[in-house]
This record gives sequence, structure tokens and C-alpha cells, in this order.
Amino acid sequence: MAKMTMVQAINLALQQEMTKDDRVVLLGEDIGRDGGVFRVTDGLIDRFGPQRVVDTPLAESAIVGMAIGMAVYGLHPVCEIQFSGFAYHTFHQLESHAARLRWRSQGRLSVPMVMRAPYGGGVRALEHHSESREAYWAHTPGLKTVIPSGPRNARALLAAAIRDPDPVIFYEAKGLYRAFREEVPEEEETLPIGRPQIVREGTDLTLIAYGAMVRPAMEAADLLQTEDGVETEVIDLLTLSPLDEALLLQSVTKTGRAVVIHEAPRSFGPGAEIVSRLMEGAFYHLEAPIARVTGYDLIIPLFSRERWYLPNARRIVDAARRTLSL
Amino acid sequence: MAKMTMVQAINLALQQEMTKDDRVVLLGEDIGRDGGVFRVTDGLIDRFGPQRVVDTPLAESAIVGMAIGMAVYGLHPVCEIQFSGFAYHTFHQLESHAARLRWRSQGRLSVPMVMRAPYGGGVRALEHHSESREAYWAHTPGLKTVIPSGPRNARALLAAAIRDPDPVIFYEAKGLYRAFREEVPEEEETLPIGRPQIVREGTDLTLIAYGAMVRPAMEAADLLQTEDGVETEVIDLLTLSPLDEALLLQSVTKTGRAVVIHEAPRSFGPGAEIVSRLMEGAFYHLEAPIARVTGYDLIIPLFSRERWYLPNARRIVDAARRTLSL
Amino acid sequence: MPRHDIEVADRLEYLSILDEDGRLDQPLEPQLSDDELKALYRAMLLGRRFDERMLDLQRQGRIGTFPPIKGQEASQIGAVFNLRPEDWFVPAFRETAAEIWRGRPLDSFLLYFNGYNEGAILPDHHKDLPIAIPVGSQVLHAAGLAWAASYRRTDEVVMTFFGDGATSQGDFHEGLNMAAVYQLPLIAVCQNNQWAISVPVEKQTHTPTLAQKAHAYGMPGIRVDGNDVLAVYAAAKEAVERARSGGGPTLIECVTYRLMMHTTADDPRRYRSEEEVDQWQRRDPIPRFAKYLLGKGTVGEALLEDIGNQVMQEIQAAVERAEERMKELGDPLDMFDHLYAEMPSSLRTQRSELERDVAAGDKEVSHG
Amino acid sequence: MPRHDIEVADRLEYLSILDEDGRLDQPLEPQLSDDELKALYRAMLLGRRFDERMLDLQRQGRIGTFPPIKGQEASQIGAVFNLRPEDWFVPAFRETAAEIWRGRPLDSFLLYFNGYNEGAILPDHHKDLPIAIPVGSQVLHAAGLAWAASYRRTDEVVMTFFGDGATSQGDFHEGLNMAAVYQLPLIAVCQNNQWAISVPVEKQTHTPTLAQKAHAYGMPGIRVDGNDVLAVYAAAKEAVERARSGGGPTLIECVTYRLMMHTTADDPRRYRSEEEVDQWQRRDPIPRFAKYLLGKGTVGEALLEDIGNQVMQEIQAAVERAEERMKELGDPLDMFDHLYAEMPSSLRTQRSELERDVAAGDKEVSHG
Ligand SMILES: Cc1ncc(C[n+]2csc(CCOP(=O)(O)OP(=O)(O)O)c2C)c(N)n1
Ligand SMILES: Cc1ncc(C[n+]2csc(CCOP(=O)(O)OP(=O)(O)O)c2C)c(N)n1
Ligand SMILES: [Mg+2]
Ligand SMILES: [Mg+2]
Repeated sequence: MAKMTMVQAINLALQQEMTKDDRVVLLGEDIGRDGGVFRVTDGLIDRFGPQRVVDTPLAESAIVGMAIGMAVYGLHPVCEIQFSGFAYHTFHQLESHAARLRWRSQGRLSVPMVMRAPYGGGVRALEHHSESREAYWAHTPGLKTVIPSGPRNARALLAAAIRDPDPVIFYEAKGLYRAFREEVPEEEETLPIGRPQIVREGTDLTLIAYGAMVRPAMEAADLLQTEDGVETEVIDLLTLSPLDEALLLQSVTKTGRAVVIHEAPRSFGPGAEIVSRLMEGAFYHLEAPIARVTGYDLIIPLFSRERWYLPNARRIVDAARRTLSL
Repeated sequence: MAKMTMVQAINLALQQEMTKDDRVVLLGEDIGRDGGVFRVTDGLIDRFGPQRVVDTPLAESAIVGMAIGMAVYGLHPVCEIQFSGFAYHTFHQLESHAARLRWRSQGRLSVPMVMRAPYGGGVRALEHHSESREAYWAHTPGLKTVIPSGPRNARALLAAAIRDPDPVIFYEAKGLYRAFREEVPEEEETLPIGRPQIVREGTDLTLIAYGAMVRPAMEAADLLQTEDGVETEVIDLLTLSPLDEALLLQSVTKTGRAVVIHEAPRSFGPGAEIVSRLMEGAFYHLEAPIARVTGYDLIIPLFSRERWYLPNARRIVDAARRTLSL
Repeated sequence: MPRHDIEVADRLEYLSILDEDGRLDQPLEPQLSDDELKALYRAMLLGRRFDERMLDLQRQGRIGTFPPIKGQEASQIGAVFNLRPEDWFVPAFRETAAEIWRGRPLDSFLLYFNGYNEGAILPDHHKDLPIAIPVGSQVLHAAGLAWAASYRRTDEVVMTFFGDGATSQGDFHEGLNMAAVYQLPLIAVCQNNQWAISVPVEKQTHTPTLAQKAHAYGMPGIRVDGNDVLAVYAAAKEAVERARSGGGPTLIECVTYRLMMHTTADDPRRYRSEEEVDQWQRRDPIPRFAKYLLGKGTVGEALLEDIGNQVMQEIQAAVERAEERMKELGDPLDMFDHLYAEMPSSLRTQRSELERDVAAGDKEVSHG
Repeated sequence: MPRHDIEVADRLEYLSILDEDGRLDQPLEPQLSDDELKALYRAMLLGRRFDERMLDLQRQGRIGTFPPIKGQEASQIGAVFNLRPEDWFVPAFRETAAEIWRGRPLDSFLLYFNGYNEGAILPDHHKDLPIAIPVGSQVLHAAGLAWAASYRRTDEVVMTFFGDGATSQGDFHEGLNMAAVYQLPLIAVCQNNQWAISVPVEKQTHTPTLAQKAHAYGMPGIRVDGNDVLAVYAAAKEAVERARSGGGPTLIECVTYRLMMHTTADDPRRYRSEEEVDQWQRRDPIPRFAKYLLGKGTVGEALLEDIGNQVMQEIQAAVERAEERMKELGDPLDMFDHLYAEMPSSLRTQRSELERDVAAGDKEVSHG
């Protein structure tokens, strides 16, 4: 078991899936010789050649549109969109075709492809490079939206996504790419798509997060324990959509209180669905309204003000305390 | 006051705004000689000429992208996207530029444009012609999403949208285009953007809907009164985003129960935000969980099965009764 | 030379073989057997008659909106005639004749245009894609298939169709660029039928031809008389051979005409003249080809009539089959099938909701 | 003629005036006054020196990521030099020299690349657009501005810039098509700097030139030595005059080179050779133009040095101004400004939340 960054862990998943299965091919901008702007595909072109690690012209709709054709053919293309802020160009291809071809052909065709893209803030980037708009995909029937929160689950979920028979949007929190290392087993490992995890057990309050927000949620849980003696349960969604609320309901049924956390703008954001599922399934167990700690309904500001936009442990603790005081 | 269909009422708004203000120009596919595939722009090319009613080549990104340039110049372009199912092509232009140029230039520039598009089911159309995906826009900071529910408010809201200094997504329920007529005053009339309306007063239950769903909601309210003696309040959102929840909170504070209705897929859909706002603002007044009656998380089926997908009065009544029984 | 003209390396050609009156340019006549010639004719006629029948059915309210193909049969059949079953065919939405030639059952169209997803199911051996409605989007899928075919070192080629309007879309551009960059075995067939709904091709582009757009990608472009099945066949044959032998993609512009409405929801009298339609009516690809076949002695009048009758019977049988089939279809719960390989829990919950609703609806109907 | 080659009407030309060694093609020499020549030189040098200074600042952590322009000064200045203040300039993100020429204050770049939105505010008289990062997207805004200018019957022209990579994007295609269809006063300047991050232009397109893409739109295309400011000037002058007089759009390909990294986050040694960079270094537009000016007698060495000093002082003053300015900026609550003309109620609520959070954060800092 080696200690890896999330970048290395994702690289490992790609490497292993490609070694095992020649249907797996990568395509995207600058993923070859350059190894991707975040170096996620570093070294893969040397190992697998330019036939399987394909540098494309600068055209996102084409990357995804071609991947759809490749997937229908029987390959398992993994696209890299350089930043999720440029994934909007692919919207019509994903919504109108990737998400629909199985349905349109009534099961005759399928689109086993993955669209990987770095998302979210925290790296002092230029405009369009820090957005968190996973809700667009989550609201799109026919897609799956998977968001890992660290090296080990990133590796395991990406392997599962590549093997998945349906199109998967795989959002990688770029703030986590090199934020910390984790033991990642050399032997293959997958995690089921569609299954949230309890990452810390507690009885008084539930925090629900995913991606880069799991770490501040854990930090907040620590603070709540040491400063307030509150036992906080933390759930890492891992898959945003299709959302399986069973574990969330279980937790909130027990704790009666919850805070949902995401970087995305609040309104019509991912948290709203989680709140609604909890309202529908655990209403009579709720002792206080579920709070949302999220990005504001703004364009995420350029980096000098960014830290005031992104949720952090302090904001989560504040919301938790308010929830607990009700 | 003439009785008009929604198509005629929208046409009237365009006509009057164009007459008054030569900054208003229309562009889109087939909006000229053809008058638009739904005839919304019928006759306008004769009246205002091809310089102001511009048939474009078949390129949605270009329609919106050019409109952005035109708006920055100082015009008030009104784009027609032939069906909202083809609006995804414009996503990157709307998200990355229309919604941001005021912000990006810190108030120096603005993008006073409108993107009109027919959305929703009920007209036995082909694939991609019946979707209801307004949540994509509603989740996009910098845009306004307006959805009228009948001829008179369509006319008044469109006039307001055209005069609005910011980009407005104006979704027109195509099922309403010719569904009924309403008195529409000849003299100018606008309605404020961002202001929901109570369209029926009641004390026992609140139904929240917009667009084509207001009619089945009203029908359901009638049934609930005649069959169950329940006094139902119905709120027509009119503007989905920015969402002003004040009226909703007021109503639910009174009734304690609510059902939210939309055609869009349920998960991560518009209803989730409404539920969340009510949770946040009226939790202690809720006597039952808020229910959602919505499209399923599917591609809307081709028309032979479509009526089973779309919410109708029966489904709303069922949900209301369950809510009332809790 | 500091200031000079740049020559573009790739050729741009025009091709026509059989003129409006069925007169042949002998040296260019393709070498086709009698059986092949008859097959070409039969496929065009089947496309024509089926289209006419669909229009009748639509007018009777027995099917919904659909896009008629009348006038474009030669562009479609001349091109796909060059494909092998192992090749891929990626249509837009107005390639009924070509789809039938590729093996899509007639009844499937009727199901489809009657609002049954089941009509989009293609036969098991089929490698083709179902129709793509978002204009131009399918060009990228075709490029992806072609990329995969060359990755797998097969000699499959991919032929995609699109209209004149589609050439304005970004996806057309991106797809052709990709095909050229990777030298993919792609044949891009543009049916320039002069109109994109109400927009004439002159308002779609400032270029006198669509074929010249090939120069933007460094690939050969050819403009053919799209109502001349022999010219289309010959141009496509060259392109297919080039693609199959690793020579890369080709853009073919078939100059043709949409004789009917855009779809049955459209009224072309709003935007074009009867005279224009009449003019193109005279360039109808089918009588022209019949004249050629008769002149050549490949067929006699009797055989033509025979083919006509066969085609009508085939269509009639299909209509009956479809109408039978539709009686069995339409269970609303089926809408939950085939979105994902495995139904997620949230959809299982929603499916039960629909089940309950169907029960309530049934009750309402029986008690109401 | 049933089979024949089609001629493309629009011209495709190549232009160079001043070669790598500063030797002139006399007959093509543009008529520019001494003041104009000096202005050209000064603008290029200012762009160069400011870029170098930004790189220093970035390496010292005093600004964030930015895209250096070194080597592309002639392509930028030669082109925008033809614009009037009333014209519109629509940059991508690597047009620092051109933006400065157009009047964007130096300090605004430093604010911007230090993460302050305030750096994107352009002076009040400015009609230009701020930088556009999504590649190719701005071509459509330029087309829209040009449409508006012609709707208003002004003689304004619009000049937009983009890279070689941008030519693969759908928006480039759609924008140029629109410009040609409506014969808009648009000058589309492609800075072909050979690379789109790590992708060389040969992998971006199968065509030997980018200028020939003009043929897809029926507009003139010209390829110029983009490191030759006189050639760029002359080509742009023709295009601007054509556009201004109603002659429609032009595509100009400036063949140049990005001598530095893509952005300061990039490491070009991963994908290109030192030799290639060296080769292009020898074609540097600035020494070449200096040689020409010296040879012509427009300037002497002393004046060149003088200009150099002035430029350095201007830069130094701007750095100081920016660093002063930044001390005043950064109130987090400002992030709520300027999203909408009027702040909606939901944002007012969220703003109070941030206010509370800022207070809590301050407390944490002072107590923690
Ligand atoms: C992206 C997109 N925009 C708009 C439409 C609506 N629409 C359907 S067909 C059509 C015209 C297509 O013209 P062309 O490409 O020439 O094909 P034709 O219909 O002539 O076969 C339009 C605008 C669509 N289907 N897809
Ligand atoms: C739509 C989009 N995709 C990807 C990117 C990331 N990106 C920024 S610049 C660039 C390369 C641009 O190449 P080119 O157009 O040649 O311009 P240059 O950088 O050489 O000036 C890429 C891929 C982006 N900004 N926008
Ligand atoms: Mg057409
Ligand atoms: Mg470049």
C-alpha cells in the first residue's frame, strides 16, 4: 500500500483499467505528452501510446460527442474535460445522446463512457476554473454523477465508473488533488456507485457532504465534539445522482438534525434535493429545520475573495450550533 | 380588451415593445417569413422588416452568443430557441457570458437580452420537444428564469423581461400556447419579475405551481373543495429564479401543508428548492411533509405514454389528500 | 514571394451523370449489374411510396408528426448502396429511404412516429444508430464510431447524413475537423435540399457550395446532383473506397430538394413559391432513373409496374403489422425501462408511484 | 461538363513584408509616418516589458496565474493599430499588448491577475470587451457587436482575436458563418502561435493553413507573417477598410509563436523542444522591427533606449499603483455586487449571512 495523492490515485485507476481492458481509451485536451494540466494522466501516453491516450483538438462537444460514438461501438472512453467550467459545451451531447441512447434504442445500445472533470475552488485559479455545478448533471436523467472525496475512494469509484455500463460524470475536486495523501492499495479496488458512506458516527447531528466539503465537515465535527460535546455523524455522498437516500434517512431518523454542505450555489443546488428527500422520508423525526451551508448564489469570486465564498469548518459549526439550539 | 391565446399575447408583447423601442430586435430560426414554428412571431417581419426580425442560420450557440454582443452594444435582443430541448447548445454562452458580463465588468457592461423557448409536454411532439428543464437555468447565478402560466401574464412578463437590464430566460409552456384564451388589454401592461402570485385563496393547503401546471393545480383545488371541502390556496410562481419565497412562506405558515408541482424530473428539480425554502422559513408551521408531484426522473416518454408522465389534477389531488391525512 | 496566392491542395469537384431527362454521360456511367440497378430503383421507390403512405396516415391522424423525404431518395439510396452490412450508418432524421435500405423494418417507423419508443429498436444485427433529431449532433457520433473502427483496425467505414442547415452548427465543424485530423474512415453526406425549414440555403451560408467547406478541414469535397442516383452512387463509391483504404474522410454535397413540407406540422406555402417546387418536381430522381433503366433495357414497363406493386404490398403489410403491434404496446410502466442498465432505488420508488397512479386512473375511468 | 473542378471565388493570400533580418520588401512597405512607426514600436515594447514584469511578479508570488504573450506583440499591435477608438476590440485572453494599446490601464492587469474582479473594469469610454477565457466563445460576441453596428448604420468595425486552438471550436465556425451571412464588419484575427497548450497546430487541424478556413464561409482569408508588424498592419488595414466600407468580414491568420509557457501554471518543456523555441526566438518581432526603424533612420539607438526607459517607468508606476490599490480592495461583501442590476431578496438574505460570517471570522482571528 502506497501513500498517494488523489492525482496519483486517479492515475492508478486509469492505468489499471487500461492494462486490463483495451476497450478503455482516454481522450481530452493536453492529456498526452503534457499529462493533463493537473498531471492526472501523467505517463499514460508512454505506457499505452497515442492510440489510447488521445490528445484532441480544442473542442469539448467533439470530445464528448466522439466518446458517445466510441462507446456505442463498444469501447469504454474516458474523457477529460480540462475544467468543469468548460463542460457546458458538452451539455447537448450528454443530455441529448449519452443519457438517452440506451433508452432511445430500448436497451439495444449503451454508452459506457466517463466524463472526468476537475471542479470546485481552492486553487487560486482564473475565472471559470473554480465552479461547482454538479447539479446540472444530477438533474439529468440517464447520467450518473459521482464525486469522490479523497485518493482512495477516487481510485475505487473511477474504476467502477469505467466499468459501469452507463455514462458517468466524474467530478474531481481540484482542491483535493494534492491536498493530502492516503493509503491506496496496489490491488484493484472498486466502490459501488450509488452508495453513500458514513465516515464518522454520531448521535446528535448529521452532516451531509461530498467532494472537497467532506474535510471541512469532518473538521467541524471535531470542533463540535471538543467544544460543544456534540456527537456528529458525517455522511459522504460519493454518488450525487442517482441519489440513494436510505442511509441519510437512517442517520437523520437517529439524530433529528442535519446540515447539508456543498460549494455549489445554494438555490436549486444539490442540497435542495437532499433536504427534500429528508423532508419526505424523515419529517416526523426532524427536530429542527435542515440547514444548508453552501456557496452563495453568485459567480464564485476571483481568488482574492474566494475563501469567503467557500464553506469552511467555521461556517459549518455555526450552522450546526444554530440547528442544535432550535 | 381582446380574448387572446398565449401565442397571440406573446406576439402582442413583442409587437408593442418593438414599436416603442428600436433597440428591441428578434433573432432565431424560422421566426421571419415563417413566423416561428409556433407562429409566435407571425406578421412581425412584415411590420418591422428583416433587419429587426432576423432569421438566423441553424446555430443556437450563435444565436445566443450574438445576442450577447448585441446586448452589450445596447440593443435588447430577444432570441427564440425553437424548442428548449435545443437550448443546451447555448449553455456555455449563457453561463459563461450572458450571466457574467455585468459582474465581470463590475457593472460597466450589461446584457439585457431575453431567450424565449417553448418547453414542456402535451403537444404530441417528437423526442427532445417536450422537456422541462428550467432548473438548469434557475441554478445559474446571473440569469432570471420567468415562466408565465397564461396569455395575460405571458404578455405582461415578456414586456417586463424585454425591459429588464439583465438576461432573462423566458420559458413558454407550449401546451398552453393555444389551450385557452384570456382577456388581454390592448394598452401596455407589465408584471414585476420575481414576484409570485396567489391565484386562489385558501386556508387548508397550499399548492405551488408554475407554467402549464397552474391549470391542473387549479382544477385540483376545485376538486378538493367540491369533493373534500378543503380550502386550497394556489400560488403561481411566475418567476422561478431569483426565487422570492416570502409569499410562499406566508401561505404555508397559514395552511401548514403544501404540494409543489412541476413537469420537470423530480430529483434536483425546481421543487426541491421550494421545499427547502419552506423548510428553512416555515418549519415550525408545517403539519405534514411537503409533497412533490412532478415528472419522473426519466426522459419524458414519446407521446403515446406522455400523459402518464405529466402531473395532472388527479395526481395532485391524490398527493393533497395524503398530505391532508397526515 | 512576399505576397502571393495560396493554393488549396484538396480538390473540389462537381459531378453529374444522368441529367434531368435521363440522358447519360456515357464515360462516367458506373458499372452496375442489372440486379444492382433494379435494387437501386426498388429502394428509391419503396422510400417514396412509404413516405406517401405515412403522409396519408398522418393526415388521417393515425400517426403523429414526421419529416417527409420526397425528392431525396437518390441522395440517400445512391450513397448507402455503397455500404456493407458491417459498415455504420448514422442518420439525421430525414433518411427514411436509406434507413429502410439498411434494414430498418417499415413498421418500426409507424410505431416510432406514433409515439412508441419501441419503434426505435433496430434489428439485432444492425450496427447503425437511431435517428438523431438535434441538428448536426450525430456527425460527432459518426466520427467516434469511425475512430473506434480504425482503433480496432477493421475496414469498416462510417457514413453519416445531415442537411444543409446542419452545416451551420458547431458540431458539424468539430466533427469534420476531428475526422480530418485523425484521418478517419468517415463519409459525410450533406443532403442539401435547399431548405432548413423556412431558411433557404443562401441564408444559411455565404458560400456558393457546401462542398467547399471541406477546404476548412483539408479533405476532399464533392458536389453532386443529388437527384441523380448514379452520380451520388459514383461519388460515394469513391469516398467509401478512399475511407476503407485509409485515405480519410470526404464531404459529399448532394444537391437535392425537399418536395414536401419540413414536417407534417409545417406549411411551406408560408415561405416558398409553388413555381420553385414545380421546377424541382421536374428534376424528380425517380422518373429520371426509370427512363434510364427503360432506355438501357434493364427493365420494361411491366417489371416497373411489378416492382411498384410489390412495394405497395410490402407497405400495406407493414401498416397492418404496426397497427396490430400497437394494440399490445403502451403500458405506461414501461417508461421506467432502459434508462439505466440497472434501475436505481429512486426510480423504483417512482415506479411504484406511477403504478399507484395507473390504478387510480383506471378506477377513475371505470367509476367515472 | 458533368465532372469538373469547382473554383472557389474568394482569395487566399500570403503576406510578409519585413523578413527575419529586418529586410524590407520595398513595394509592399506601408505608408506610415515616423510617429506612427514609433508608436508601433513603443506599443510592442510596452507589451513585451510588461509581460516580463508580470512573469517576475508571478514568480515572486505577487500575482497569480497569467498567460504570457512574449513573441506575439506584432500580431497584436499590427492589427489593433488600425482601429479607431469607436471601433470594438474583442480579445481572447492573450492580448495584453493589444489591450494596453486600446487603453486598458496596466495596473488593472495586476489587480485582475491577483484575483480582484476590479481589474476587469475598463475605462468608461472603452467600448471593448473584457477578456474571454472560454476558448472561441468571444467570436460570437464580436459578430453580435458587428451586427449591432451595422443595424445602427455606423461605420464601426469589430476586431476579435483568438488562437489556433480556437479554430477547432464550434463557436469559431458559427461566428464566422454568421459574419459572412450578414456581411458583418468583422475582422477575425487568429494568432496562430503554433500551440494550444501542448497541442501543436498540426494536431489541431489537417489543413496546412488556418487562413483557408475562410473558404468555408465565403470570405477572404489571408495568412501573414505574424512576427512582422508591417505585414500584420497591412493585412489588417485592408480588412478594416473592407469591413468599414460594407465589404464584409475577413479572416487573418498571423503566423507567430508563443515563446513562453501557456500560462505560468504550464511547463512547456514537457511537450516541445528548446530548439524549436530557439528557432522562433530568432524571428522575434521586436529586434526585427527595431532594425528596420534604425535602418530607415526613423529612430536612433538613443531614442530606442529612451523609449525603453519610459516604458519601464510606466510599468513601475503601474505596479506601485496596483499594490497601493490592492490594500483598499478585497472587502468580501463586495462579491454580492454587480450580479444583477438590482439585488434580489434571496441575495440580500445571503449577503447578511456572509456579513455574519465575516464578523465571526474576525472574532475568531482576534480571539484565536
Ligand atoms: C439543434 C437543433 N435546432 C433546431 C432544431 C429544429 N429543427 C429540426 S430540423 C430543422 C431544419 C434542419 O435543416 P437541414 O439541416 O437542412 O435538414 P432538413 O430538415 O432540410 O432535412 C430545424 C431547425 C433541431 N432539431 N435541432
Ligand atoms: C472552451 C475551453 N476549453 C478549454 C480551455 C482551457 N484552455 C485555455 S487556453 C487553451 C489553449 C488555447 O489555445 P489557442 O486557441 O491556440 O490560444 P493560445 O493559448 O495559444 O493563445 C486551453 C485548452 C478553455 N479556456 N476554454
Ligand atoms: Mg435542408
Ligand atoms: Mg495557440
